[in-house]
Amino acid sequence: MRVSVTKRAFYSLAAAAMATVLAGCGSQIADPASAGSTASSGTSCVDTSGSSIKVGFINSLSGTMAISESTVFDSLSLAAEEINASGGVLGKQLEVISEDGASEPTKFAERAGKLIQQDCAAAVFGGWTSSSRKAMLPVFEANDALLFYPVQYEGLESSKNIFYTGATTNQQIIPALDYLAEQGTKSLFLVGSDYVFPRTANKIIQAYAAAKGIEVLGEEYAPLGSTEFSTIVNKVRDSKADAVFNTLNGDSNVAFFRQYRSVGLTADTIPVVSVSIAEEEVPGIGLDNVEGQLTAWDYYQTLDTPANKKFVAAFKSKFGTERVTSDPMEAAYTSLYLWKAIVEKAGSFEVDKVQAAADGVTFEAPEGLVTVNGENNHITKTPRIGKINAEGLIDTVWSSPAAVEPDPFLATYDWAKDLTK
Amino acid sequence: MELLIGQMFAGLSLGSVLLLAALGLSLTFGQMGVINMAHGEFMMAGAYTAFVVQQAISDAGVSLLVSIPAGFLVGGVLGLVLEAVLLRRMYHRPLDTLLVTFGVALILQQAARDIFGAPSVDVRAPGWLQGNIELLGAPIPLTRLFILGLSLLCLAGLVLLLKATPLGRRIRAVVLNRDLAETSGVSTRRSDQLTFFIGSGLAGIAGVAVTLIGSTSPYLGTNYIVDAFLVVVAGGIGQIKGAVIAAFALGVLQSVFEYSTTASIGKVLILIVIVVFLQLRPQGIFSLKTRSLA
Amino acid sequence: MKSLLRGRLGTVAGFTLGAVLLLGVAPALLPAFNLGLLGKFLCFAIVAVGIGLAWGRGGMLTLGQGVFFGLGAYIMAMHMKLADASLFGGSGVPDFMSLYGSGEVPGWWEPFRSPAVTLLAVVLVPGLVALVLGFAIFKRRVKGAYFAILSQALAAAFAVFLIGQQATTGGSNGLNGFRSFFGFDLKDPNNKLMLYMIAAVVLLLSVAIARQLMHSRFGELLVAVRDQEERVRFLGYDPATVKTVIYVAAAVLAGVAGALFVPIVGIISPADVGVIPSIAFLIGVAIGGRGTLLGPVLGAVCVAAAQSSLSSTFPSFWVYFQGLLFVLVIGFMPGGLASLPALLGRRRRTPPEASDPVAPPDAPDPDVEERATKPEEVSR
Amino acid sequence: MTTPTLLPDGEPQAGGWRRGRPKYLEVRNLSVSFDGFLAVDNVNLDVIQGDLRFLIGPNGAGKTTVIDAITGLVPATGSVNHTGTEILGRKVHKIARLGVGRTFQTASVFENLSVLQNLDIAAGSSRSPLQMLRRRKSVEPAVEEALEIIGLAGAADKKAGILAHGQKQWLEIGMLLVQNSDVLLLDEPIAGMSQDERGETGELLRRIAANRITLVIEHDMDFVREFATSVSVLAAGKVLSEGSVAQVQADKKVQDVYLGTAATEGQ
Repeated sequence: MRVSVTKRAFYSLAAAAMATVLAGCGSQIADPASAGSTASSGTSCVDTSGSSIKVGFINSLSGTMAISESTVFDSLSLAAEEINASGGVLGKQLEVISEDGASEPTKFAERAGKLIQQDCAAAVFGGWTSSSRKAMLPVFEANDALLFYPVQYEGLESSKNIFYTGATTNQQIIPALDYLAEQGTKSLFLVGSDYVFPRTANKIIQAYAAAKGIEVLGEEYAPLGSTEFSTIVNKVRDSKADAVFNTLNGDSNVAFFRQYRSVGLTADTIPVVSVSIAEEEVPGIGLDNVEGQLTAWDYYQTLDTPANKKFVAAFKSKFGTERVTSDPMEAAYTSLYLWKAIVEKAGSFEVDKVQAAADGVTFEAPEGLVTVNGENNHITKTPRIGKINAEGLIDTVWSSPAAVEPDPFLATYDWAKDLTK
Repeated sequence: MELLIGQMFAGLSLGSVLLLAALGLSLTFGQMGVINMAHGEFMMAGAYTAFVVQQAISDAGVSLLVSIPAGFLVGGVLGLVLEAVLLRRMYHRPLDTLLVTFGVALILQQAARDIFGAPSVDVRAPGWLQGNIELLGAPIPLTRLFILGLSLLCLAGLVLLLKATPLGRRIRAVVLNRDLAETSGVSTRRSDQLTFFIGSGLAGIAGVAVTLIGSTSPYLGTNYIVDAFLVVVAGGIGQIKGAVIAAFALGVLQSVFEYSTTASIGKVLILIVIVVFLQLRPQGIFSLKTRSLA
Repeated sequence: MKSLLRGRLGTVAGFTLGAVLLLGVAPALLPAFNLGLLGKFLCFAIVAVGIGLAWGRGGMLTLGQGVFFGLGAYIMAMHMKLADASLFGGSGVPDFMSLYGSGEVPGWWEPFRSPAVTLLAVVLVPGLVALVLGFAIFKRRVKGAYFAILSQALAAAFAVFLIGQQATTGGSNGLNGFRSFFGFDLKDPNNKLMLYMIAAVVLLLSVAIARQLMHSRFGELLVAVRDQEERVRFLGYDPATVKTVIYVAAAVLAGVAGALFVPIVGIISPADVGVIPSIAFLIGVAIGGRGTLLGPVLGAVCVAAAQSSLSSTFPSFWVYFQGLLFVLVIGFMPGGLASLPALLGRRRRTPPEASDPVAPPDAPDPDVEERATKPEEVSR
Repeated sequence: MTTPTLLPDGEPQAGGWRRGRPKYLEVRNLSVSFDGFLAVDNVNLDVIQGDLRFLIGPNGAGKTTVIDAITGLVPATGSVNHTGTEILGRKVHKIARLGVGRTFQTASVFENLSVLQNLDIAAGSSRSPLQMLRRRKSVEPAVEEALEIIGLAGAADKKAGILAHGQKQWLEIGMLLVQNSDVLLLDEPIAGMSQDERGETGELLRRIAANRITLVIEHDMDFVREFATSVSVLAAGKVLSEGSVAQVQADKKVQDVYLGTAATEGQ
């Protein structure tokens, strides 16, 4: 067969290209045992020679999560400003490089890679959704870099490259359940957005309920961003549950509470405990619709601690008096200070030294004293149940007597033994 | 029984929201073949209109009643501008209108975020719409009832306009046969503008309505646009009658699916039903004897 | 530019240039991180080649390419997850399954343990899905706006479905955290370079295939079908077959691109396959020039690069910019940038045979043809 | 296949071929209704190979609908038999493959393709997939011949979209030729043509009709008189009269229907 010039040229090109590709091949994994310890690709490129040190902030500044994450970005900025004003970290001013995660896990992974490899940030702060964290985790592990993650999450995770400054399940969900049980709740209805956090949280709740004799009368998920809750609300009403445990995210809460109330359900008939509604979200939902409902967090703007008063005042003076502070914002603010404390204890920005120095480092955070647990890189937190008051702020109605040690894998709870097979 | 009625009503109510969102779309899609992806953002504009009006008039009841015509105007004017600036040059390439209006949708979303902020804003429902009435033990939310009524009112108004006014006759003539109408002296230019104004205005009203049940945020429109298009497609292009049946059928079906499975699976099932339905009737429930698009 | 590259010599020169740039210059100049990004853009470019065929040449506005991209990506991701699980964990069960699911690998995952099955499936599954869908849709003469909306609905359904199946698809997290690719260590920079090279070669290959399709008799027939689908029937062709073929080709390209995306980017999630990313695939194609061979490739790479560099610095500006791109390019310059020389120059010159005719952006008004075939009695 | 000759010897004649077994198109009781309106009402037609039949009638008589029905575009009842094969009820492209070709009132060529590409596509419905995926290396003899016949050999590489109106019509006829149709259904092929072009088209029709089954819809009575070998008159969906031009013109019923309208109008 006659091969045309074009084709012949193309074949030879392709052959050459394949040869290049094969020549470029690196190591194959021959021995799985040693594979895990394969040296990481880039030795750290963090530049500690100058008078400043780079840190990365990664938050969704566009897309559906921008609503929540931009607030975290604000409080991170506040912390950076304060730290710089008081002399920086190890005498170096923080140079913040901010990246937009755009509410997409893939984007988070890509941008985190950029912060580590291209910008050589000493540490990265941010992330919100579980998927954004899960997406970034391998990037930080592969590059042996540090991420400070400031949001309550579903637990069952621990990485030496991630510091979790938000609550894990035993610092938020389990105390909330304890509270409900204490109040005599015998049956629950679970409502959540269809993604990882609610599903995992509900798995834990189911296990807890089974162990404590609480009946779970329903478990419903709405697609993220869904605004149609007629059916779910009808099911809740029909179930006559004692309480609803709400793990809905974002705007769905608005629709849920409006429609919840419109079929005649209120905090008095069937109270709702929410773990994703903070001060920021209340105005959008409409105070009428959520007043008196319960929340579970470790921080509220109304907390009466000196550190919190200072934090709230500083935040309002920087961003405006109409702005409010919330748990993830506080956790983000705390995370930057914790990193500073750890680095100063280690006397170095190097990742392994920071990891080694982390255990036991404390910070007088707005929520109270927090301590880093070096075993799982989580921090101690004080769970608080709140009730949404008439001003749209949240009052603490119950508070854990002491800070709770983080237990991401719920190893200390008998009923949770079967959660991870 | 109680639950059955509750669910039936949930279906009807969802259907009425879909109808409200799809009514204007059906008109613009039917008459001009324009696939207006910014229709959802016109809804959003209507919703923010309700918010702005409520800032000015604190009485939620009065502001709601003012918002409805105001939302219609805002949506309609946005539509007029879009038509005049972009779409009039694109009637001969309907598919491209989809992408152009998608771009417009992006811009409007971002504009809303820059103007009103990313978090959703609160549009209060008036006191007389709080609560519910009981129908055989099932609670029928008043807001839902209001939306159902509003959508039927819009439908009646639109039908009346199309059937009983000279303007409506002109619009229908253009829908049936654009060229013939043009040659017989109907100003298609004028009737295009008017259709677009009315269709987009209906989106504005829909936006005002959904503030009663959901959140008012820059992303409000994205929640409705795909569903609204499915209603139009399943109903048959340019067929108000078809859109009505499709909207309520989809609403009830979705409630049934959602009740018997989960919300996510229900949504997937609905989409599958529509795909299969279009296999059986590629032209939708009703098909118009025009060859303008299909 | 294109007119310079006329004739066979031009083609050879063009391919050589492309190959040198992609395989030689880029790896030599770009730092590892940027090369990885470029690799990702090349994946989008492969999708764009397919869209250029289906949309630019075939007139089918496919708003659902995310489905095929996702199929290819998830198949590859499932294989890599399983391979990692047996290499590192030893248990053979991917980590997230023990976290969120029953801790057992579902049956439909099992075939993808085999590398050979995976490689075949990456091509065949998107192809077969497109074949079935295409036949169903096109045989029933669903086209134009109906097709566009239907394909969009499919993308929406696909994403919702993936999110709902957390225990078996990773839900909204998607699948990530891969450590090896067919036995190659993904941490090794050399292997990353290899992945990039594979993407570049696949892109060159897909451009070659697209070129062959465009210039073949089939390509001419495709244009005929795009412009006057009904007329083609009277010549004895079934347009449904023609459209299905090109739809399948576009789907396969998207699937392969998805399969390459996973090892290069390291993650696939429902956010990469739904309605928005599916539409986003189109913008590069439209900007570059949907009817041309290279336009979609260049457009896709440029838009992705612009997004990557601009969106973080100016997140809100980027959204406006992207919206404006859609409006300006499609509204005012439907031929894309490829039509710019023609628009500016307007020199009278018969287009050389080898150059790609810049197809007009849209099917002409269907009315024209319909009127012709329409019984005069009805229009009365 | 031997060298194709698209043009036969000889002229068409009334009644078609007299020798051998001519091909034929037999239409029986053909009816088409649109929403209850009977556009075509029990039409019977017999056209034999070698006859150049014209189909005339006032506007709205159903002429185009007859062709639409035969080619499968609109659903119809009755029977259409092409030399022993029933074609009614088949799909459009299947009917085309059985050798039934047509043109349209407004020329429908592929405007973005060259004249050559138009003809090449028309000639290729039976190509194998492998042939389809190859590039066109040379011009097929039949295509080359058709280019000559329709007088567009010089314009082979021109985009069909820039052709003059008449040339487009010729291109369509050329496409019919290479398509290898033995039934040619032409819908007003000379509409909008100049006087000279009409003459040329008429000659072309006579040349190609000698061994084909040809049915032409036409309004221009001068043209019909000059070139038809036989005529069928359609009015209100029914066949009114049939025969030579002279016979039909002499028919009282035809005169009544036309009453000096279509018979004199030259459109």
